[in-house]
Parts: sequence; structure tokens; C-alpha cells
Amino acid sequence: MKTDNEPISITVEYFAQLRACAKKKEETHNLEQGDLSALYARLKSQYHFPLERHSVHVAVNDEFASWDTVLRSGDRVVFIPPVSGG
Amino acid sequence: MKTDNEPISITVEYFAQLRACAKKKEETHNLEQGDLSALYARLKSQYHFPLERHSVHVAVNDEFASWDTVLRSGDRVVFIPPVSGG
Amino acid sequence: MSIFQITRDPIDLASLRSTLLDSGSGGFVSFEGWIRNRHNGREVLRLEYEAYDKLALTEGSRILAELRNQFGLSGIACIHRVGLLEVGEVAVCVAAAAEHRRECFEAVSLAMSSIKRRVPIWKHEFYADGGDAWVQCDHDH
Amino acid sequence: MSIFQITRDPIDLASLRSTLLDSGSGGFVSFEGWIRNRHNGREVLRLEYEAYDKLALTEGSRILAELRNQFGLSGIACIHRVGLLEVGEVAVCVAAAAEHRRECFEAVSLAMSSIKRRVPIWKHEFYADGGDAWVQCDHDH
Repeated sequence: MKTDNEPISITVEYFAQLRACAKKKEETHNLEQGDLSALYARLKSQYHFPLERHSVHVAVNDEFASWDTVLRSGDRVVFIPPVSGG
Repeated sequence: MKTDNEPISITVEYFAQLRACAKKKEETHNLEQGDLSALYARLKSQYHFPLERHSVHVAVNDEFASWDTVLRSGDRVVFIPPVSGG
Repeated sequence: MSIFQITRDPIDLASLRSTLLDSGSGGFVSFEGWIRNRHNGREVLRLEYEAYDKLALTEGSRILAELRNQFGLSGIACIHRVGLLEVGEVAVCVAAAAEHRRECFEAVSLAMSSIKRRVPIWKHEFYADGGDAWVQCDHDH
Repeated sequence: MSIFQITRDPIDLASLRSTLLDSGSGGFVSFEGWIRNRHNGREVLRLEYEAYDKLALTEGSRILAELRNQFGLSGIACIHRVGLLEVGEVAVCVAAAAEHRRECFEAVSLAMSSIKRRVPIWKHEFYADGGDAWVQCDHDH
């Protein structure tokens, strides 16, 4: 059984302007356990995302999730910038 | 020049349930001068129209008219039962 | 552009739509009135619509022109069919295009209310039980 | 019946409509979103729509199923196009059928508002002046 400090591996997929900033469609991250807001803060800093967290939604494994969701190894995360369909 | 008592000739055209009651599409009437409400009262009595005047509209020469419009010779009158298009 | 038409033939929906195409418009709303198989609990076999053509065209055109101005539509059009119609056929189509969608929804919805209230067209329903009736729409479906 | 679809091909409007045909329905409303030649005063050359397909389908289907129940529709369907679109092309179509027309207007209008707010689809606009932008629709057109 994993301990709380064991690193996990997750996949992040990017869309729209976040993909343009990250310059990639998806990538795998190995990181300490933490929640979605910590992950977004890290990536925002790394890729200079122009969007504050409050204007972004997030999905884990293809369902909307709350920012305090704790990540588990194997999770697939998508940050959702303001949508503009229709 | 006509006097006020000279008889006039008008055409009446029937639609929907009024045509069904009158059993005709149109007819010519020679009558004393009078307004549209007098004409409707006369035809309602003659053909047993089931519609009171307040639920009927009327047009003269292809435009809506008010019931106190006085008829002139040559006028073409259409009584308009409750409409149900659409 | 606003056009009100009456036809005895099946309504050409594609042609109605194409008259409204406009590269400055981002929204298009179309309403179709279909002949239902039931009315007030009775099974409907077919309907006959009849119009006082001349005044119907005048009044219908007036309604559409008013709405076009009121909502700044790029266009609005209506075709109403008359004569014998079977269940499932299209009795009327109203469509509008505008910069944004809200005006289209409002205008088409109001057009239908006004047409049903003001345009001299009548519906004669024939039922499976052998009866028939001149429909009186006092309320607004 | 409620169906939400995403396609890379031109939207087949006639086929969308035919999935909703229903002899118990008297009203049918269809909305189309067209690519406009201008946005915020800039001349638009073309757009690229991109979708997070899996969640877009889940969320879109959820929206339509909710509206179908809420308004007792006989059916509601939506097709959203993604990929490169030119001015004048149809980006999205939502259509609904019901016994009476009011439910159709309400449902299609609400469907569009919810889709624009909740479904993960993004619009990338390319302008005649050489610029481009990811559109952010915070307000509701």
C-alpha cells in the first residue's frame, strides 16, 4: 500500500489557449501527492498560463472535478479554459 | 349625388364556419344604408350564425374595419370568425 | 427582408431558409407547425386550412415587417400552407436571422403568436370518429 | 429522444430534423449558429472549433436530457461542428419537437445558453488583419 508521500504519475491534456501556451497536446507528470489546485499553480507558473484559476474548470478522468480533489496515480487531468462553443 | 336613403349594393364574402352556415361563398346584397354591425345582425339572423359579434372581426375592401363603419355602394365585406392559423 | 407567403403546395423549407442566408448574421431560428394526430383528445385524420388570402397577406406582411424593425433582424420569412393537409405535414414555417440568437427566438415566437391571433386563416379538423370542427384558438398554445 | 453529437463534417440539417419527426408533436424549433463575417468589429476570415470530445459529449447529452424531461419534449437533438469553418457555415444546430410550440422555443433557447456555458468547446478566430484570438464568451449573446 502506498504512503501519502509516494510520488504519483498523472497525464495532463491541454486544450485551446492552454495548449498554445504549453506548446503540447499532453504530457505525463511525476509529482508528490496533492490536489488539482496545486497542480494548476505549478503548471501556470511553468507555462505562464494567462488564466487565473477562478476562470478555469477542471476535469479528472473525463468528469468535472473540484479543485480540492486529491490526485491519484493514473489520473488523466484536463484544465478547461473559458468555453466558447455555439 | 346619392341621398342618405338611397339603397346600396354590396358584396359579402364568407369564410370558415360562416360560409358553412350561409352555404355560399359570396353574395350581393341590396340594402338601406347602414353600418357593419347592422349588416352583421341581419345576416346572423338570416343564416343563424352561431357567433356573437364580439367574437367576429370585419374587413371592408380587404382592410380591417370598425363595426360602426357606414357601408358604401360597391363595398366588399368579409366577416372574420375567430382565426386559427399556425 | 421580410416575406409572408401563402401556398397550396408542400412548404419548401430549404428554399425558405436560403432566402435568409446572410454573412452578417450569427443566429437563425426556424419554427415549423406540424399537423398532430390528436387534438383535444380526438384522433385527427386530416385538416383543411382556408385563408382570406388578400388580407392574410397584408396582415402577415405587416406582422413580419414590424418584428424585423423591432428586433433589427437581417430577415424574417413565413410560409403558411392552405388546403388539405395530412397528419405529419408542415402547416406553417416562420424563420428569422439576426446578428445574435436572442432576437431570432423572440421574433419567431412573437411572429407565431401574432399570426395565430391576427391573420385570417382558419383550420377545419376532421376526426377519426367521423366528426369535424372549425378550431377556435382563443388560448395561445 | 435526446442526442448530442460532435462532427468534423458539415452538419446534415435535414437528417437532424428527420430524427425528430413525430406525429404527436405540433411544434418544431430549430436554431442554427452561423459563422459571422465580423466579431467585435474585426473582419473574420475563418474559425477553428476544438472540443474536449468525451466530456463535451457527456455534458451536452446531460443538458439535452435535462431539458427533454423539464419540458416534456418528444425529442431534442444537437450537432456541434469542430475543425476549420468558413464564414457562412453552420457551427451548431439544436432542434426540438413537442406537443406545443412554447416548450420548443424555451428548450432550444436554454439548450444554447447551457451549451455555450457548460460544454468544453472552444472557438479560435482568425481575422483579416492577420491576428487571431481564442474567444471568451463570458456574456450571453
